[in-house]
Amino acid sequence: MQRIGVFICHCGTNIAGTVDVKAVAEALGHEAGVVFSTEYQYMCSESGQQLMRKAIREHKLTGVVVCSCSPRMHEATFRKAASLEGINPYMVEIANIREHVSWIHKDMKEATEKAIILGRAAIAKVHLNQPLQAGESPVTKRALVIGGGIAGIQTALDIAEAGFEVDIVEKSPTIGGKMAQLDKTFPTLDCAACILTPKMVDAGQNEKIKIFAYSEVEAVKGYVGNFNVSIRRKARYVDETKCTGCGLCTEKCPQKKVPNEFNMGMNNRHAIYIPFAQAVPKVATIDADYCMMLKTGKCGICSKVCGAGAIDYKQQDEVIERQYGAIVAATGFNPIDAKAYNEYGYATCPDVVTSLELERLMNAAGPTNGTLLRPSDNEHPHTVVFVQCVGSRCTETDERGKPYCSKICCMYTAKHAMLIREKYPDTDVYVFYIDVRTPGKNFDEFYRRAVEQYGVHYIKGMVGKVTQNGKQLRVQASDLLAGEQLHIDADLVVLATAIEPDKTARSIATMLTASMDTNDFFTEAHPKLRPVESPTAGIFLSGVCQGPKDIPETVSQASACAAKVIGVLAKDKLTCNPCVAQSDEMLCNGCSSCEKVCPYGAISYSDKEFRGPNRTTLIRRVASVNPAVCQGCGACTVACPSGAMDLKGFSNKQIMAEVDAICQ
Amino acid sequence: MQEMMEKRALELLADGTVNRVLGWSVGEFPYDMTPAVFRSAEDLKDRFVYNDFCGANLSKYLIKESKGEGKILVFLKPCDTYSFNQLIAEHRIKRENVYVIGIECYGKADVEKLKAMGLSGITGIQMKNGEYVVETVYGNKTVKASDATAERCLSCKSKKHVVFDELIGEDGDVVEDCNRFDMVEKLEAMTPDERFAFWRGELSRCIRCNACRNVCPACSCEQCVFDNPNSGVAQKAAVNSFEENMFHIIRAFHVAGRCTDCGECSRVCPQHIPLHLLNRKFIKDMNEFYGEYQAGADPDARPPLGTYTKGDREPNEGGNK
Amino acid sequence: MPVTEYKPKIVAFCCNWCSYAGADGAGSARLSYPAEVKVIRVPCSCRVNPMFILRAFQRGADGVIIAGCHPGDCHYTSGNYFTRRRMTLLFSMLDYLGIERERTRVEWISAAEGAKFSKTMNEFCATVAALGENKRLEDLRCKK
Amino acid sequence: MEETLIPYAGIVTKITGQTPDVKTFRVEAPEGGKLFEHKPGQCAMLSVPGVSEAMISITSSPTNKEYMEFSVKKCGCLSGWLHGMDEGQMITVRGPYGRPFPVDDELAGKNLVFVAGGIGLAPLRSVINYVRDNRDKYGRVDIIYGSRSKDDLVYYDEIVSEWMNTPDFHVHLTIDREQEGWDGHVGFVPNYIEEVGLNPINTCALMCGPPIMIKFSLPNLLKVGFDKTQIYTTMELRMKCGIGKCGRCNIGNKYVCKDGPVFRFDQLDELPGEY
Amino acid sequence: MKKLSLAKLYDFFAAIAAKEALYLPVNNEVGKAEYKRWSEGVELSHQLNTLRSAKDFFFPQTENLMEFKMEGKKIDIIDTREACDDFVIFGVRACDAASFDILDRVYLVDPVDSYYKNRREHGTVITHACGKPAETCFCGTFGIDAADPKGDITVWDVEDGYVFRANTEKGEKLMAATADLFEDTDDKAVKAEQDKVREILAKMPLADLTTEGVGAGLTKEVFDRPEWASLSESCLGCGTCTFVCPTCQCYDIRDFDTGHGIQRFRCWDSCMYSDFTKMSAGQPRPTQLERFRQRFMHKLVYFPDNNDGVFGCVGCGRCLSRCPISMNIVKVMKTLAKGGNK
Repeated sequence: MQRIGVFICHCGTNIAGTVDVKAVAEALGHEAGVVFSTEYQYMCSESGQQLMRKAIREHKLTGVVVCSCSPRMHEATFRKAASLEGINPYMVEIANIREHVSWIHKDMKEATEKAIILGRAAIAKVHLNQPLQAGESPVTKRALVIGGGIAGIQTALDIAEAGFEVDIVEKSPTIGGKMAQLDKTFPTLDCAACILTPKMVDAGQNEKIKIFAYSEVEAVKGYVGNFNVSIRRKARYVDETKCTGCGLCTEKCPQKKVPNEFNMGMNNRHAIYIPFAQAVPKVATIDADYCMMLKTGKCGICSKVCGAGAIDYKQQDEVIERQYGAIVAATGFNPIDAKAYNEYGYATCPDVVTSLELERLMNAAGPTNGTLLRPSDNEHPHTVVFVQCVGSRCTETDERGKPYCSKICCMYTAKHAMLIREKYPDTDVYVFYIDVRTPGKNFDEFYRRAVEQYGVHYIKGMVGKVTQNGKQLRVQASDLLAGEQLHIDADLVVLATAIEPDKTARSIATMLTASMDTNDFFTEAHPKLRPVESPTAGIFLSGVCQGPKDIPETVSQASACAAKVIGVLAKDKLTCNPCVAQSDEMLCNGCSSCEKVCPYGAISYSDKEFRGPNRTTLIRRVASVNPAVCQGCGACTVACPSGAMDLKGFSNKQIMAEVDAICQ
Repeated sequence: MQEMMEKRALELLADGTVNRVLGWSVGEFPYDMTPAVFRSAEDLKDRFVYNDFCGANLSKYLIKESKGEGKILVFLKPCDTYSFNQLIAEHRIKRENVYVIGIECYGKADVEKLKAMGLSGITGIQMKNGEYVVETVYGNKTVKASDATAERCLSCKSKKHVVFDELIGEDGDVVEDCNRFDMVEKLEAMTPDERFAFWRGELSRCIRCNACRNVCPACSCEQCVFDNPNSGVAQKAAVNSFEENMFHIIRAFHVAGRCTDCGECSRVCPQHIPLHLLNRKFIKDMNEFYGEYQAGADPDARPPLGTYTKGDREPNEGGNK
Repeated sequence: MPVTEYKPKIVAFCCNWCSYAGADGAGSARLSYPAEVKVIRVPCSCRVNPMFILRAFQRGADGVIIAGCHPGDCHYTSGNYFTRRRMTLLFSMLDYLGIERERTRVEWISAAEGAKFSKTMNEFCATVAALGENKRLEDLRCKK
Repeated sequence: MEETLIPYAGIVTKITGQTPDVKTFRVEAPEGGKLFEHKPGQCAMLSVPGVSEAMISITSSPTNKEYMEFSVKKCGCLSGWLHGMDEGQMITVRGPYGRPFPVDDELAGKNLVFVAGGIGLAPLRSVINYVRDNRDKYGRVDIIYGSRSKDDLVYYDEIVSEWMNTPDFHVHLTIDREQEGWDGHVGFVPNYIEEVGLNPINTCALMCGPPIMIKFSLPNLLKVGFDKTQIYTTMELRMKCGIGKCGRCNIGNKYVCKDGPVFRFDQLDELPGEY
Repeated sequence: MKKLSLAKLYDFFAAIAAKEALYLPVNNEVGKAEYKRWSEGVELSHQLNTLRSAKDFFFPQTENLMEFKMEGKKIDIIDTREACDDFVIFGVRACDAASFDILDRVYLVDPVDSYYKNRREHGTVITHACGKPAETCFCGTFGIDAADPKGDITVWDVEDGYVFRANTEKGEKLMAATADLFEDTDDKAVKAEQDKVREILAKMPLADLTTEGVGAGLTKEVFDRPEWASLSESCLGCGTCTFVCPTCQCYDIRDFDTGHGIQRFRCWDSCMYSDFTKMSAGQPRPTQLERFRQRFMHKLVYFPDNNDGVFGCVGCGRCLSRCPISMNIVKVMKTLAKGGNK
């Protein structure tokens, strides 16, 4: 029989405001096995913990129940405090009377009653708790970063800086990501390439960093400290080790009509190509969809001109397996497809462009070599209209758009408007907005500069329709402040399209068993306190894959993420979750039902000898669980008909005891 | 049939292929045959019997018997072979220690049906030409054999032997239109109140003798959760309606995807509760929701509860009326 | 005897990673739902044994709801897929036995869906309240 | 209407740790005094409702008028619970059950040899203290008691301070293996029987201990001249009702709870070997 | 002896039911007879016997013994026994009637089981002589006369009605209370009916079953018979035989936590169950052989040993028709009788 101590936390008035904590302490004090029951202002505070520790000592407690906030908040805190007094940490249970009681219910009587019942359930569970010992597993001292944008690069550099190996897997031929496509960055207006490419070079040259560009993660097995990842290295048809990046092949290639994705399809490239001059690795790639040699077997010019002999038309995809201790998702984002927005004429009017396309139109390395020319006739536009929130901040019923704010659009539009006005003062720039959101260092100043110094016309209101009107675009809009309808004849319309997680993120999340929200952004372990970790141990989040953010935020999150990764890799051994499945060999039938539902392959079978009746020996096939591999989901426990398979910490009897206490 | 089986058993015993034979031994009456292990030719000649009343599914005995010394010969009817195969799939039977002779079956007889016709004091049953001449102390009566066919055999799902080392008689086919879900459908078509009344009536008769469980080839646990004092759900008697429900629902759930629909549970129930209707409901649901699956048909097949698809139906969708 | 308003007892099994966090989210956002709902934390919805559900009914629950991650989002990859199959079959069986199917429910509630948690619990409580006391799976011994 | 299945509630007024896994529980009626009278060797069904019931021998002597005592080894469900509880806790007790040692009949006037191993001393202690309180009715008393180690000897303090100081009481203690701080005899009980020099004439032997000890002690008692009609032991089987009705604890036609637990070895010989 | 005309049977039922609960065999939803409480419109089953025996009336499958309220360290014991109302069972056959004597030998010997005694005292048993015995009947083996059953009142079917005979004070009281329904009669019709039935019984396949090889004083001989191994080999270890048996009386005592107290109840148990004698320390009957042997040793040797030679079986034949694998006491007795080396 346990000697249980019960501690009720006021959480200031968070709990005590709605729950009669004294009554709860009093009621739970009468429960069987409870030898001490009290309440306190803040249990999680140092003095609260001391109070608990003193009670453990004085009352020789064997189990502890804390009625407080969610176990997701402070379970670890209280477990640690209890273990300092020699109680096994798994003898501590939390009754969540804040999130599940005081914050939900207003009636004090009702809330108090519920708090008592939840306390009883926790007590009932503690009665059946067993001390659990965490096992240990070794750590592979290498990290994997999925995605080679600025987030991935920064994370990789920081991890490498700490002395650990890092692999970057990037699905396109070069690292660099979206930032490489940008022209200038807000609010400083420095050139994106100037600040990014040195980092790319650093990553490429760092001995600790291995870049698998033009590669994709295909399968992930294992668990924190011991991931085993299959990486598909897509065939480039160019030997990376031989190619010098001289670019001769790309000049000689006769197939010149391939839309250039780096320039958002606004100009063409060759079938063999290097995405941009500063690509890392600076290696050519043959686009198999367009290469005549690969398609028809006739051509082979690139091979002839390559002095290094790097061209290999017979190259095949290669799947390699690498081991990692931690994995970082840095899968980034894409602008949504604006084609769905018929009213803005994106699909039909060539002079309606997205913001990212505009970046390329203004970039010196872009299709127009940095001169702002409109796509339809390469004329200089005199009236430019920006439309904000295209696909952002939509209502739930809007299937085309996203419910969230894409966060970066207000600022980059201000940047675009300012740059246009600066370079082409004869151009009229209009920005249609719902709100202008400029929180951030020097952001509002930047925006005000656009309005006040550069004379950008900010109009609060939505654009209703954009139609082709001869050579011009007719923009119908409303001015909400003036309360009137506007018609603007524009030469160029720029849509600030929402950004969304990269399409590959979902399949990667599934492989990583990391959870995602409904918008396909990765879920963080805690929105405030653990923003760079996924709830899945050993999986970390870097950059926009977790939520919209700008470059400085991305970089700081990337570094934070690296710090967390380093925290894992710095350990020689990781303690495993002791709440794992366990098979009672005396009850096991060896039927393999459990094995079929185990997502980790943690269950194996062996023939074992047992004592039979009358001094006979029986050989039976029985299951056993590898505690380092088991993650403790409990799927097996329900598949097992005999009840041989049970889950430590969440045993059948414990859960039923909770059920009993709750339904009492 | 009996002669052929006995002859073959004697041969296999004589040539050392097997050292035991699992079959049926004679009873007190013409209809009460007991499963038995025969260890000698004399014993076989003395007690071995096979007739229309040998309905017991012998496969479950092989869990224990296949772990004994030497090989055992077993006679399995088509439906029994499914149970056997399922036990193979669950690693419960050592296949190499069993010699399976599949025996043809056109349905077994149920003496309860004869008794329900008012026949009592039965002293002999002569079987010929599809008829039973039932001799009783109250006089003789001729009954069409088909009128005495066991209920479960009237909706036989398969006359095919899914596993055997040799066959005596013909191998049949899976019966496509066996109508075995007719009663389930009838129940599904009822209102919830009617269904509740039906099942309450049936299950309230349960005396928790555990015959259904102990005879069931799928209920082969080392120790049943309901017998395990540490499981927290151990029960002994059918104390009240909840426990009757609990036992039968959980039992059906535990055998879901493993039950081959052999019908032994309903055959042995001393209270005549149609327990197979619970198992058949699960079978029918799984077939409808997750594609046709016959437990025991293929020991390598993935059972419906051991797999999933991303587009599976949602639990709240409902199925019955 | 004073007449008390009938309040159904609801047991909610919530997976640790999504739905329990969702319930916490409902709390943080002060999105109320009836106090009759009591949450039991399980690592994954697939930990919920049909025996727990029946046990709850035996002990006096009027409704049992299981909440887990959205299919595809399971922290353990596949747990909720198994939950979905198991509960589909179990609920269908309960219905087959004439036990009100509305007393049992499975919902997929992510960590971000505090609002959905609250809404679901409000709806479920209302549904169960409309059904009244659980009579068909009751154990008279457990009634006071 | 009387009903033997309905227990009394008693208060555990004192808990004494005998060995690392044996505790002795003193039970008194809520109003003080004993719950019921008993004879040496009889048992009672102890229970904590909701936990389980278990048949435990009453280790205190009937001559103790204030309370009853039960010594319980921690092994199962109920014993685990009892070991974890505090003084002042109520438990339920029903009994007394079974036939006692024939202290006033066959044993009266005899020399007595007690052979015990481990917790097996508990039922014999009732007799031993009964004999001490009726010292003139019995002759010489030899107590051969052994355990795994010194720490596993139950009632050690009582043995040393009381029993060893009782006239014509000869206590022979032994432990299985050498141990620091033990200068007494080392060896197994069955072998010790041969060594202590027992006189079987006009003597009865009362034996209780683990089955393996009984198994090897019996031939040795016979070897030193005892007859099976002089040797008594107590049996333990699974019991539920305690009154020979629930059908569990029979050996042949005898119910251990009603016809036992005390059996003479010649009686046991009549029974089938199913225990 | 008194006669009740065919037409007045239900008047008789009504007269009894007006005062106390009347139970009689009724065909249930699957056409099998079981005891049910009579009320207007309920029809008496004409089947030979009920699926379950009549022992439930005195020894129900489950019954609450007492309750405990636990609070802190305190335990309150609540005696939940209630005064039992008078009741009548009609239609008990000779075998089941004899089983009550066997149960009495267990439950009414010191210390008396008050739960059982209470019901026994308040129950009046009206037996119904068998008219059409079945092949599974062997009550004669144990000296029971199916044509002359015991009980407080015995009833025979005769051509144009029923003949009643009160055997006990209780029976007479009951008949006196309904005297106006009866007319006087002699025993001629009954004798004829008895002769007819006895003649049929003599022709039954089990008519010559004897207790040779079993009985009091044979413990050692029978216990060590090698045939137990093959007899028990196919036993499934279910409790069907024990639960349909009118004389099986083993029980278990269990506690149930209701959430607001502990209910201690008694329920039928079966010596055939593997956990029947299991202890944490060991298992005296480790295999089905020992458990199977126990059941039949108890009925055929131990019980006669302790009860002046009376066997613990009444030959009702229920286990013969209900055993899933058709192993039964008759097969056991015949095997033991064969080649028994006494």
